[in-house]
Amino acid sequence: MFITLLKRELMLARRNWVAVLIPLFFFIMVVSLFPFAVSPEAEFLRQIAPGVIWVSALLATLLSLDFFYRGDYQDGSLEQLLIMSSPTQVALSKVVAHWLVTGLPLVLVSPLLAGLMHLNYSPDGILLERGHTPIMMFSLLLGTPSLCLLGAIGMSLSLGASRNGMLVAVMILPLYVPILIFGSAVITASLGNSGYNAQLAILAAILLFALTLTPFAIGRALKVAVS
Amino acid sequence: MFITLLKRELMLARRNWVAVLIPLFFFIMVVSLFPFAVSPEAEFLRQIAPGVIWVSALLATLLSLDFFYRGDYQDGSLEQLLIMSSPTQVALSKVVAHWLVTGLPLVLVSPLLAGLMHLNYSPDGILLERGHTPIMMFSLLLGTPSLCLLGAIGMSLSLGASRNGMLVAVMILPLYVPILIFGSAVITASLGNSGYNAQLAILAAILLFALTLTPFAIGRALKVAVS
Amino acid sequence: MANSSMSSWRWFHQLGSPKWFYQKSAKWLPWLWAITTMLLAFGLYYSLYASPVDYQQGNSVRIMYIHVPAAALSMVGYLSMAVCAVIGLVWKMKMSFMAMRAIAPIGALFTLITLFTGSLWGLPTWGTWWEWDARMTSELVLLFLYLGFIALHSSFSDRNKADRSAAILAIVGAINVPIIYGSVKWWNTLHQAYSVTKKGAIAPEMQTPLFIMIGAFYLLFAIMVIVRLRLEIINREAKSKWLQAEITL
Amino acid sequence: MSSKQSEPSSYSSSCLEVKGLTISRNEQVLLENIDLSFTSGSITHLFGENGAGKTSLMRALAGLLNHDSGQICWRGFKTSHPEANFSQDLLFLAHNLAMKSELTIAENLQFYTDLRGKSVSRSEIQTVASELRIESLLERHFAELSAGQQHKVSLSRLVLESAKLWVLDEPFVNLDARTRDWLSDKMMNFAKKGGVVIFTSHQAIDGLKIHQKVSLTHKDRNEQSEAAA
Amino acid sequence: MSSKQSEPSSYSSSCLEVKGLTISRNEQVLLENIDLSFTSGSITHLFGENGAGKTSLMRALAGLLNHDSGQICWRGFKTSHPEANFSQDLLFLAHNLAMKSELTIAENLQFYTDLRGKSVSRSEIQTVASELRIESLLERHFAELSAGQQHKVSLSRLVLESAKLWVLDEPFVNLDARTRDWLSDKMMNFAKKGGVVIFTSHQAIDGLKIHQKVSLTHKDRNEQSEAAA
Ligand code: HEM
Ligand SMILES: Nc1ncnc2c1ncn2[C@@H]1O[C@H](COP(=O)(O)OP(=O)(O)OP(=O)(O)O)[C@@H](O)[C@H]1O
Ligand SMILES: Nc1ncnc2c1ncn2[C@@H]1O[C@H](COP(=O)(O)OP(=O)(O)OP(=O)(O)O)[C@@H](O)[C@H]1O
Ligand SMILES: [Mg+2]
Ligand SMILES: [Mg+2]
Repeated sequence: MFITLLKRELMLARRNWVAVLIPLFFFIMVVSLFPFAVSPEAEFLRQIAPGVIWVSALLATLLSLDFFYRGDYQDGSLEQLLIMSSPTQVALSKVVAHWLVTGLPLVLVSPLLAGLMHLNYSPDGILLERGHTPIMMFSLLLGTPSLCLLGAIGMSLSLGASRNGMLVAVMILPLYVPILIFGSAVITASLGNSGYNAQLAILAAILLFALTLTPFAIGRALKVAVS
Repeated sequence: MFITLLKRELMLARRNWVAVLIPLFFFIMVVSLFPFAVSPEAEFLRQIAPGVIWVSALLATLLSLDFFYRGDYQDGSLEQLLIMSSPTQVALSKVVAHWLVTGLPLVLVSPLLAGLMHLNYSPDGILLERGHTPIMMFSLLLGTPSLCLLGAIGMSLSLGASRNGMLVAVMILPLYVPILIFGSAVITASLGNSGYNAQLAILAAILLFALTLTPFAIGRALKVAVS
Repeated sequence: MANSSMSSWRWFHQLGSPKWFYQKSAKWLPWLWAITTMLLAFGLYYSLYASPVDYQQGNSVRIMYIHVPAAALSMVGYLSMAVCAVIGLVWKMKMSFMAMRAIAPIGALFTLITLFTGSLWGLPTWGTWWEWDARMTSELVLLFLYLGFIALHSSFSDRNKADRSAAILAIVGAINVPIIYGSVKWWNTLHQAYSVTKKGAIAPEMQTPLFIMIGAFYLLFAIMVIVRLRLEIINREAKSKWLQAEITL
Repeated sequence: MSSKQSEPSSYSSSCLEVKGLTISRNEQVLLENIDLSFTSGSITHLFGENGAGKTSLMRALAGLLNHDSGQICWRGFKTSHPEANFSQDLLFLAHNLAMKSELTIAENLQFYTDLRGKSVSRSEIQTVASELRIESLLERHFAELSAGQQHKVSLSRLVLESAKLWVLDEPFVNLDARTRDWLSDKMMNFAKKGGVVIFTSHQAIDGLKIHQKVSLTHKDRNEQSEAAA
Repeated sequence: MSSKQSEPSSYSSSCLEVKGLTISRNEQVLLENIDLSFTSGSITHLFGENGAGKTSLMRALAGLLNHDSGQICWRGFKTSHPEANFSQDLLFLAHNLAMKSELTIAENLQFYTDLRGKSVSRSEIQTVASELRIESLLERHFAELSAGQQHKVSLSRLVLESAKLWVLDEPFVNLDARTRDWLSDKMMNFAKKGGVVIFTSHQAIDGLKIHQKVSLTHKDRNEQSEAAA
C-alpha cells in the first residue's frame, strides 16, 4: 500500500518535473539575492552564508509543500486516498516523496551555493583544500527531513482553511526555529573551526522525534481537512 | 467599472482579513529568522538589515500574489470578469488592491523590523535621534508598487500553467533584482551617511516605467490564462 | 471513593455544557471582578508607591510588577490552550474547544504586554529596546505561535473543522515550546555573553507586591477568558432556545 | 408564441451570427466551418455526445476560446467590436460557477449586477431567492451550500442582470425538478421578450419549448483513424 | 431478477446498516435519527430536493463526515472497525472526480486498482474504455477532456475495481444518453451479483430498476422558522 502511494507521488512529481526543479531554482535564487541586497564582499558573504543558506532551504521546503498536498485536496484525490488506505500511510508517503523530490535535491545542489557564498575560503581569502561544504551538506541532510515533517503538519492543517499558501509559513516558521538554529550553528561552528558534533546530535534527535510523532498528527490533520 | 472591481477586491480581502495579515506576519517572521540563523550581534544585524528587510518584503509581496489571482482563476470568476469588463481594468484593480492590502501595510510595519534589526543605532551602539527608519520606509514605499506590478505579470502568466505558486517566484525573482539592488542601496547609503537621492530617483523611474507598461501586459496574460 | 469519582465525572460533564457554564459563570463573574479589582488595586499601590526604588534601575524597576506577571501568563496561556485542545480532541468536548479559542487572543495579548513592557524596561536599563536575549526571543517566538494559531483558526468558515485543526496545532506547538526555549537559550549563550546580568536576588519588599500582582494577573486572565468564552457561547449557540431565553430575560 | 414585447425594442434586433467558424483543441480541428444563426426570441439546444465540442463552441462564442477562422457577429458587429456592446449583453454561465466562497450569496449576486452598472435592490434579490427557495441562505457563505443550491445561486443571475444573450452550459444539471421547471419558464419568458438563449443539456427538459436544435458531432473518431493511418 | 451468483459468495453477505444516524452541518442538525438498511443486491435511489442532505449522508457513510450520534455498520461491524474491511469494499464517487490532470487516463485508472491491490491488465482498461467510447483518449491527460469524458473516466473505476458497495453521488450528471444506459446496466448487473448500490439523482433514469427509494427532506425551513421565532 505504502509503496503504491509513494510510487504515485513520485510519478506525479516526475510528470511535473518542472515543478520539482522550481524549489531548487528558488533556493538558488533566494541565496543569490543576498550578494545584491547586502554586500558582495567575500568575507561578509562567508559570515552570513550559513544563515542565508539555511533560511533559503527552509523557505524552499516550506513553499514546495503546496504541490504535494493542495492538488490532491482540491481534486478530491485526498478523500479517495484516505478512504482507501490509512491516514498515516498517506501522510508518510507524501512526506517521503516531498523529501526525495525537494529536500534531497536541495542538499545535492547546496555545494553550488557554498561556492557562491565563498564558504570554502579561509578568512584571509585562501581556498581551503578541505572546505566547509561537506559539513554544510550533512547539516542539511539531517535537517531537511524534519522540515518536511513539520511542514506537512502545517500544510495539512491549512488545507481546509483557505487557499492561502502563506498560512502554512506563518504557522510553521516558529516551529522551524530550533532546526534553523542548530542547522546554521553547525556550519558557523565549522567556519570558526570549533566542534559541531553536539549540534549535529541535536539535529538528529529532532529528526527522530519528528519521525515518531508527526506522521500521526499529519494523518489526523488530513482527515480533518477532508471532513 | 474600475471602482466596482476595486471594491470587490478589497471586500474579498476584508472578508479574508487573516489572509491579509498573513503576509505581514510572514514579513516579520522571515526577518526575525536571520538573527537566529546568522548572529544576534547588533552591529552585524545593522549591516545586513537593508538586505534582509528588502528580501523579506520582496518574498512577502511575491507570495501574497496568489491570493488575488489564483482563487478567481479556479472558481471561474476571472472568466466572468474578463467577459464583463476590460482585461486592463481587471489587471489594474487587482494590482491596486494587492498593493493597498499587502504592499502598504508592509511599509507601515517596517519600523518594527528596523527596531529588531537595530537600524537606529550608530555603529558604536548609540541610539540615533533621527534614525534610518524614515528613509527605509520611503524606499519601500517607492519599491513595493513596482514589486506588485511585476509580480502580477508573472502570476497571470503562471495561472494557466500549473498549480505551482513557486513558479511565479522563479519567473519573477530575476526581474526583481534591480528593485532589490536600488531599494536596499538606499538604506545602505543612509547607514553609511552618504547620499541616496540617485537610488531613490531610479526606484521612482522603475515605478513609472512599470506603471505605464505592465497593466496592459497583465491584462493580456490574464486573457491567455482563461482561454 | 466511587462516589467521589462519580461526582467529579459529573462536574466534568457539566463543564462540558455551554448552558451550565453560561448560567454559572454569570454568578461567578461579579465575585471574580470584586476580588481581582481589590487585589489589583492593592498590588498596584504596593508596587508603584510603597515598594523601594531599585538602587541601580531607579523607578523603572516598577515595570517589573507588570512585566513578570504578564510573562508568566503568556506561557500559562499557551499551555492551557494545549490542554483544552487535548480534552477537546479526546473527549470531543465542544466547550473545551471554545475555551481554547477564547484563550488564544488573550494569551497573545499578555505576550504582547510582556514584550512591550520588556522593551520599555530595556531602554533605560540596557540602552536598547530590543536585544536578542534568550528569554525575550523565545517570548517573540511564542507570540508567533499564538499568531499562527489565531490565523489558522480564523481561516476556516466551518467552526468544527477550525476547532479540530487548531487543536492539533496547539498541541504540536506546546510540545515545541520547551524545545524552542532550550534551543534559543543554547544559541544565545553560544553567540554572546551579556554584560548586563539580568538576574539579581530580589529583595523581599519587592517580592511581596510581585506575588500579589502575579495573583491578580491570574485572576484577570481567568476573567478575560470567561468573558470571551461567554461571547463565544453566544456566538455559537445563537440558535439554541436556552440562550435566546437567557438573553431576552 | 405571441410575445408581449413590453421590453425595450432594441431587444428584438439582437441576433448572434456565426460564420465559417473553425475551432481547434489540442492542435486538432474540433469544429470545422460552422455556420449558425441565433435569432432574437429563440431558444437553441446544442446537443451532441460527450466531447462533441459544445462547451468549446460556447466558450468561443463568449470570446474565451480563440477560433482559427470565421467570425462571430452580434447585431451585425463582430463581438470584439465595442459597438456590439457584446460584453454587456452576454451572460455566460459555465461549469465553474464563478462565485466567491468567502462572500455571502447576496454579496456575490450584488457584485455582478454592480458590474453591469445596474442597481438592484435587496428586495429584488430576495424575490428571486424565494422563487428558488434559497431565501434563507442569502447571508450564508457560498461554500456552505450544497451542489444544487450553489447552482441555483448562479442561476439567479439570469433574472437579476439584464443581459440579452444567455449562453448556458448544462444549466439543468444538479437541479431538483421544481428548479428545472423554474429555469425553463425563465428561459421561455426571456425568449418571448426577444432574448436569445443557447444552452446545452444531455437530458430532455419537459415543458421547455425549443426553437432550434443544433447537433454537434464528434470529429475525434475520424481523426483518430487518420492519425493512425 | 435471477442472479447468476458467479462472484465470490462473500458478496451476498454484504449489507450496510445505518442506525440512529444524526448529522449536523454548520451546527444545525441536518439529518436526525435516521435508520436505513441497504441489503446485498439492492439499488437504492436517494432523492430529495436541493440541500436535503443527500451528499452529506453519503459522505457520512463513506466515513468522511463526522456524525453526531448513531452508527454505521458493514457486515455487522462498524465501518471504522478493521474487521469490516470497509475501505476495501467501498467505492465512493463524489462530485470531485479525484483524477490527476497530469496523468493520463490509463495511469489514473491504474493507480486506483493498484491501491486496491488488484492487478488489472491493460486490455481490461481498454475494454471499459471502448465501451465508454473513450478508448482513443487513454493516453491523453485528464485535464484535456470534456466534462462528460472526465466523468466517464471516473465511472470506469466501477468496472475495474472490485468493490462491494457503490456510493455514487449524482453519477448520471453530464453523461450523454448512451453512457447513461451503460451505467444503469452496470448498476443492475452489480446488484444482481450481490453488490450494494446507493446513488443520488435528480433525473429519472429510464430502464434502471430501483429496489429502494429513500426520500430525504429538508429540515432547514423548520429551523429557520424556529430561529426566527
Ligand atoms: C521585550 C523584552 C523582554 C521580554 C520579551 C521579556 C520576557 C520575560 C520573560 C518571558 C520572563 C519570564 C517570566 C517567568 O519566568 O515567569 C521575564 C522575567 C523577567 N524579566 Fe523580562 N523580558 C524583557 C525585557 C526585560 C528587561 C529589559 C528587564 C530588566 C532589565 C527584564 C527583567 C525581568 C525580570 C527581573 C524577570 C523576572 C526574573 C525571574 O523571576 O527569573 N526583562 N521576562
Ligand atoms: N460545506 C458545508 N458547510 C456547511 N453547510 C453545508 C456544507 N455543504 C452543505 N451544507 C448544507 O447542508 C445541507 C445539505 O447539503 P448536501 O450537500 O448534503 O445537500 P444535497 O442533498 O446533496 O443537495 P444537492 O441536491 O443540491 O446536491 C444544505 O442545506 C447545505 O446548505
Ligand atoms: N482543455 C482542453 N484541452 C484540450 N482539449 C480539450 C480541452 N477540453 C476539451 N478538449 C477536447 O475537446 C473536445 C470537445 O470538448 P468540449 O468540452 O467542448 O465537449 P462537450 O461537447 O462540451 O462535451 P461534454 O458533453 O462532455 O461536456 C473533446 O474531445 C475534448 O477531448
Ligand atoms: Mg461540456
Ligand atoms: Mg449533493
